[in-house]
Amino acid sequence: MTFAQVLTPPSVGWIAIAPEIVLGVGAALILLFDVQFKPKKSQLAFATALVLVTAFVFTIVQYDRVQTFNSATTDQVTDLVAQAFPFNLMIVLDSNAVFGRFAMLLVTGLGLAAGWRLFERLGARAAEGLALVLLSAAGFTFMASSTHLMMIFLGLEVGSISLYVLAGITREQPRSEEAAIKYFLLGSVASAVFIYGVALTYAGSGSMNLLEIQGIVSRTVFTRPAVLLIGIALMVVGMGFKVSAAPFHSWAPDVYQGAPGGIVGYMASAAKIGGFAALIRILFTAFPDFASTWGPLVAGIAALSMLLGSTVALVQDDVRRMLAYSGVAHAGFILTGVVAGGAGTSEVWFYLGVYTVQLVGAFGVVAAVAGAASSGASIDSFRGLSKRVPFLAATFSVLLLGMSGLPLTSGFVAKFGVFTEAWQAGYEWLVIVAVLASVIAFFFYLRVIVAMYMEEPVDEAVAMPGLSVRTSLALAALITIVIGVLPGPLLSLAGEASPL
Amino acid sequence: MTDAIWLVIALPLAGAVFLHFFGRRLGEPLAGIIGTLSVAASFAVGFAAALPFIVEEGAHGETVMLWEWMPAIGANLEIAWDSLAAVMTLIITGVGTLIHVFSIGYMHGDERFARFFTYLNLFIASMLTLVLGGNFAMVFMGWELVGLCSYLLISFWYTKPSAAAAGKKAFIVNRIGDFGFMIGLMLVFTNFGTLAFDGVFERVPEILDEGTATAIGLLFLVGAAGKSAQIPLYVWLPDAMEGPTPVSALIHAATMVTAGVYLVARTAPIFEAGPNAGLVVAIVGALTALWAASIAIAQSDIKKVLAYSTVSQLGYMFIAVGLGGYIAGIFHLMTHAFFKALLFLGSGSVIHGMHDEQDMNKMGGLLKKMPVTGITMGVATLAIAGIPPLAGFWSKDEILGVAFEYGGVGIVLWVIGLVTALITAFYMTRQWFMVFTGEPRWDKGVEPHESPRSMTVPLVVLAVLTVGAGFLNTPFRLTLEHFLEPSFELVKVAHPPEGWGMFALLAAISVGAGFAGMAMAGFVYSRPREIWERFQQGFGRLWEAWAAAYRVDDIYGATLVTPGRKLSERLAFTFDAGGIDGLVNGVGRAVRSVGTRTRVLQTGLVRNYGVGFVAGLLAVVIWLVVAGGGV
Amino acid sequence: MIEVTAGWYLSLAAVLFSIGLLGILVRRNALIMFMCVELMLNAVNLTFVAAGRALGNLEGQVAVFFVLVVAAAEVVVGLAIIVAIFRRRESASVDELASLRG
Amino acid sequence: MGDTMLTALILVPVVAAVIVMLLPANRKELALPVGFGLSFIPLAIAGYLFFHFETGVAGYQYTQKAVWYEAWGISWNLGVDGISLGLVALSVILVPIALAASTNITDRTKEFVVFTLLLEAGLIGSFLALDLFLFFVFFEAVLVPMYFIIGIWGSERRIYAALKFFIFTAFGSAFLLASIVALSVLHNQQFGAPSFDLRDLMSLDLSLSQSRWLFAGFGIAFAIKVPVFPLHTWLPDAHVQAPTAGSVLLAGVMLKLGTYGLLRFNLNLFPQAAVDAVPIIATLAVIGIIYGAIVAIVQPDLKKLVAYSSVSHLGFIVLGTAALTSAGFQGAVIQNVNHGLTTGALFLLVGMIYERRHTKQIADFGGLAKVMPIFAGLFLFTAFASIGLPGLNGFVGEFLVLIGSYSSIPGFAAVAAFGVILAAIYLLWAYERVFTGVPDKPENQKLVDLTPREIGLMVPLVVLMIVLGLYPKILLDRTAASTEALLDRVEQATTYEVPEPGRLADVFAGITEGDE
Repeated sequence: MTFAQVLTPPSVGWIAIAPEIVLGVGAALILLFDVQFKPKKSQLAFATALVLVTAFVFTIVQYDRVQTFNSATTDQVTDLVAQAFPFNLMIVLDSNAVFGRFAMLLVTGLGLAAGWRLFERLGARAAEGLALVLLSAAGFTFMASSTHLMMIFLGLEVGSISLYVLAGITREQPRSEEAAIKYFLLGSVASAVFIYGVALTYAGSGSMNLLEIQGIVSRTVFTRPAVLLIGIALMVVGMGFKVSAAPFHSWAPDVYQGAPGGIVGYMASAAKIGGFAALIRILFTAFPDFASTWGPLVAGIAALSMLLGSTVALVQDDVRRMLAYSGVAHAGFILTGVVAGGAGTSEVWFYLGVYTVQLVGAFGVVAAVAGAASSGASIDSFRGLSKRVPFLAATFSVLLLGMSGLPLTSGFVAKFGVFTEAWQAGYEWLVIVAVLASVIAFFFYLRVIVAMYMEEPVDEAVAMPGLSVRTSLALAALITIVIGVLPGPLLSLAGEASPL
Repeated sequence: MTDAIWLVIALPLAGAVFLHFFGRRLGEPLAGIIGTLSVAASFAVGFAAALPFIVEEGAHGETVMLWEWMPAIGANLEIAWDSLAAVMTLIITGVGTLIHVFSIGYMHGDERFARFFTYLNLFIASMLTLVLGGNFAMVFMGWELVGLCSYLLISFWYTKPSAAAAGKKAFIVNRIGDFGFMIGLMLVFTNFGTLAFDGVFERVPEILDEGTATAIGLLFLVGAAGKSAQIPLYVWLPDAMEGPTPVSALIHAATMVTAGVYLVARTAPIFEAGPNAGLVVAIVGALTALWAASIAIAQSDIKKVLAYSTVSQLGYMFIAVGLGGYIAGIFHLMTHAFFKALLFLGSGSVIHGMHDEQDMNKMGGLLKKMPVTGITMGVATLAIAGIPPLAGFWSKDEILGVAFEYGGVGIVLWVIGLVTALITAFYMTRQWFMVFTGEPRWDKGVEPHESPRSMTVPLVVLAVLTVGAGFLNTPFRLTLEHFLEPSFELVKVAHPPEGWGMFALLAAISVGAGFAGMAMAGFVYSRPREIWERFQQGFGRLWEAWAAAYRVDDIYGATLVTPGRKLSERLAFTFDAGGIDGLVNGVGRAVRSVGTRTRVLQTGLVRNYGVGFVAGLLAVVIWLVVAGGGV
Repeated sequence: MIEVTAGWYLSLAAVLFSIGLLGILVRRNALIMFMCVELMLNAVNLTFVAAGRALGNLEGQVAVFFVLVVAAAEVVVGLAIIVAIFRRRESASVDELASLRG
Repeated sequence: MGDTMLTALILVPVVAAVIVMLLPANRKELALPVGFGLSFIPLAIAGYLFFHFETGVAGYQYTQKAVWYEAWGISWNLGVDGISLGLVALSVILVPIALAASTNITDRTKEFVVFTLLLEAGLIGSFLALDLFLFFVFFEAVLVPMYFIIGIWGSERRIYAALKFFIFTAFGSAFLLASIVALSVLHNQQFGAPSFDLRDLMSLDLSLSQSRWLFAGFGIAFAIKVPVFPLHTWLPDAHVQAPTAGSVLLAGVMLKLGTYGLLRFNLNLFPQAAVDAVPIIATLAVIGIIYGAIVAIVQPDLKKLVAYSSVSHLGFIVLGTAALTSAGFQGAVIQNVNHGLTTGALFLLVGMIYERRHTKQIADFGGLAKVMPIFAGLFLFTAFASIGLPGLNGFVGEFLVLIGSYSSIPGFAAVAAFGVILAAIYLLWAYERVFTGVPDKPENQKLVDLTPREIGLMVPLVVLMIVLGLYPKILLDRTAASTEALLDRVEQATTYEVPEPGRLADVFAGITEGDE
């Protein structure tokens, strides 16, 4: 071959990772831009928005591609596979990945807008913060679109490490520091566990590519699959940690409470999306044949998460902590959908989508009430909010009721979906546990509403938040209701998101 | 005319509605007059509608459908117009009219004058609903509505706590009776699939076995005992005297309390199918008659005497209808309506003249002051004592005759009847003498005076009826008998023994008893007070027991009311609030405590978190390896 | 003499990994805990190479590079956070960081 | 027109709520009148429905079905029949009254009106929904407005009461939800596609144990709503704490969701299980009747007394349901409406006196009849309607229930009839203590009688009580066909046979002749 040939770049489906590229490059540019021109916050905001929008556009392009794949006839398939699985089958361009990106970009946008006050407070470090947010977003969406364990690991680390930093980005806050170190130590352990699981899976199956693994697993009869099983177990644990499922949740409350108010919503949501994306890819794509083995395990984790999350959330006096524990419970609810195996994919994604939006919105309200840079948010600071800032009280109520799974909110449709799947898969007992857990959950969501509407106001003044915050909160609430009333479109969008 | 029969009910009802909204504005006496007219009109219509039965012997009744009510159970608003209904209608509207007139005078000056007539009219309408109803449900409706009216009228002077309590008591005790009645209706429905009379009575023989019939009969008896104040449910009637006297006369003497008798007569076929039920009715009646009479002996409140005497007389009627002497029962019902109404109105006139004094110990020598009242009441006293040829004699005698003819237990009942007759004669005479003769024992400042026309005229009219009504059904000429026969053609009506000799003998005995009682009373109570007081002390504890009505109210209170209250409190405050609700809140607390316990694990120390993490990790690994058959 | 199969290496790796995990549990100094994490990662590497060698494909060896890079990245961030804390508290003991709990 | 009417009936209150919400914040005094005025539109629509409703037709009428989300088989599926018609009418009648009765609500009036209208929409929706998913949505959604109404505008312990109300009901709904999920899954397994359409689900073939479990799941949800002893303890708290309008709608309409659900879903979907469960249901119903009444007797608080009386009265409805006879069903259905009217009226009256005296304690009153004759009269009237005085509405329902249940479950009916006595005791005793005697307390002496507005509130209810008492035909004609159909359903799907007089040939005869 000639030198020229060597220089010609390989023809790979860049489009499959275009959004990640945009996010990553965007992050780098923002840092550069910041150093060079010392831009105003508004300009930074604009730049960030630009990056997100660009990524969003590429995602739409991807969506369009995926449609063509899905509608492909058999004879086309062969040459489409190359596009669908670029980079030598390490990346996949399927509805899962696309849906994951949509969700992640939406959450990122909402989260940044809702917590914008934080970045105003961060001063010189604002750009860093934004860059980190974009990077982590890239990492987690990358997880969602990898079919190779090593790629998943990379995405995981890119995302997680950025989050460690974000957790402690407000240096002056000692609690934020505590949150950071806890998150970091436990997180890195979890990552280590995960990658060890990868290694063992590799050792046990001979490949790190989910599709190949699936092939191998389905072909071979394992006499003593211990290594492989331990591998799966460790990967489940690692992801369970990321999505803060019990008993791997202990970091979540501390981090959610300690991390800066403006960003914690994003942190929580992003980690959940990434974690679940990877989890269902691993379990559904690589190990459908072990479903009967890992199903009960996941069910057990789900039940534990729901019960522990709800009951402990009941006795929290800090709204952020309460939301953290309710997050544990929600991880359980989503896992309820996971036990159903491939069939439950769309319901799981739907749940992820609506829940993360609610979560971001809720933390946005918390930030607006208790401060975007501060740690913690005592429930007392919400007393009589309906009299002080009706808008915040109203949106918060909608979001909380949405999380509680009340009908006419997206939360209900999501819960209903996963319950149906679980029941269909024969996990009736899990559904019973789930509905009871959601009754307990009503308690603490309502407790906040009680404080906001039925108790006398405390005198600490809460400013009506700025436009960006208002829009994102309103949007989150609106989505919650609209999807609740008309779930069809999103459901069918998620419906396509079944993995290959 | 029968098509317009609904007017009989509609007129008084209209009167009630009209007076309810405009009565206040009309004021005295116009409101009263309108009320009276509406009843009088209803009487007229009723009379016109009754003519067919009078002119042609044995004319059959017919049922007039007004509109559907509860078709699912064959219960519609329909009027069964037959001779029995006609008699009842005429009694109710007739006596009702007179009492309305009387009330115009009696209620003079009461601030709720118009309201009083509203209630009276409403009562007439309700009572007519009861007797005209063409199915059990409608009868039950009237049954309850008269209860309502009685409640309203007893507690008419509601600012008097005793009056309010009495009204409530009357309604609740009646409800206890209704409970039985209702279950009776359920039984009827389950057996016949309908509550309409014409769907039930003809088919009694083919459908009801004796046991069921007896059961139904006894359940109806419970209801009847409630309305007609029989043992053990009579306790409300004496208290009902808290109401204005015209009310006592109309509702608690002449009409409403006779509903039970009417019910038994109306449902005669059922009682015929279950004769034992009838017998029980008769026995209850006899016991009540004696029991109440004995209490009446020692009462000093002029109205209480009459109240217990009413209870006792109703007992007579129960004997009659229980033994199948339906016509005799209805006959006595009618005569009693006249003379008892007269007695009550008379007592009302006395009370009115004595400035609301009711204690006979504070009366005496009133004959000169209020001659009309005195004489008319005297007539009534003779009538109730069963002195021929007054109405009371004929009807009471017929009942005793029926009892005698029945034989066996009937003889016992006959004896009881006689004793009761004697006692009745005694206490009524006692009353008359205590009130109208002897030296005045009035409180200072009391200026007895004869009552106004509006009150005395009804007295006179009733006196005339009291004298004459008896001839409606003498052994010589059984007018009422023939008049009523068509209504009872489904059953065999019991009669007094045939033959003049038998009649004369029985009559002689009963009249003898009557005279004996009167003589005794006259002998004692025509003389100065201390004499009869010594006479009364002669009876010692017995007399006290009578005066205290055997303390039945206290017994009920101690055995039913207080324990009931206790139970209710237990359930409400201990069991419900503490037990059940405590349990509910307990569950909530339990869940919380789980939370508080669990949250302790969240120590905030990284290594503890690590331990938890690793523990979970090991658990997961082991589970998977084991479940996956890894080893 | 016994032949050393991949199983030996895997077992050794498992032991190393466990030691690392144990270290996390028993030590209080953030730095040392962090070193334990590194130890775990190296156990992972050992597994990779052993497995790769046994399976006879390169994926395993390649994976090691990725892990190393990631580990390095973690070190950067981790040390930064630990240093920041040390500055404030004059100690790197995580036991003093328990204000967030419950 | 016809097929969109039910949708309109549900959406109009929502739109009305939005309109009220958009009223200028500084003109809060507008909210109530506007809301009141708008609440007449549903009334008009329902009125049209009611009088154009075809009597003697068993099936659902004015049905509308629009796919909501295909893949799940959920649809916007509405229809009204004899069983739901009366309840819809009741809701649209009580809401304007409840609003008009709330002039004393000055704090956040706008929100109050909005919540009330949303509540109306939810209630109507749950009565009209023929799709279980849709039903559950409404069934659960009504909790929120009521929760706020109690929690914000209630009295002292409102928060506790509101939470208790919400959690209690949500607990029941949890099982309902699980059961609905199970049903759709079963339908999916048996027919290859999930469906929530009541009529589809009726064709499911369920094993006995399945139908029993599901029956229990539905049953517990509705039993809590009714409420059936021993799940009733949320009710007194909720009632006592709720504002007048809240109590009226809660007792008047919301509780009926439970009795309605039992009739509509438990019997239709799980006939065999229902038949088997009759002894249990009847026992609980009778306990409720007697227990509620006994407990009501000594309640020191008027509202609590009425609340417990509701427990007793609803027991009759449940008993009628368990009777499985024409008369029983008809009684249950019509009693739903009757209880709504009488109890609603009682709560209105209690509210009126509460506004004047700021106490509901019976002991604080006495001799009110002297100072407030009209009030006393209306109270007594309503009390007798509730006691079940023939000629007023209360009687028709209870009597039909008792007669109807006696032919199938005589023992229970006999005991239940005892409740009639107790009803007289607790209400008349309360009346005696509150109204009779002389008004000795000074604060009672200067009480003013009802205003024209307050009388106006009562008039429609009083009229309805008389009309339904003397001419229940207007309702019975419309219910008969549906109740008969329900009975058919139960008979065909099970071995149960309605006892002889329990099933009436002449029911339809009565109707058809009524139509001429």
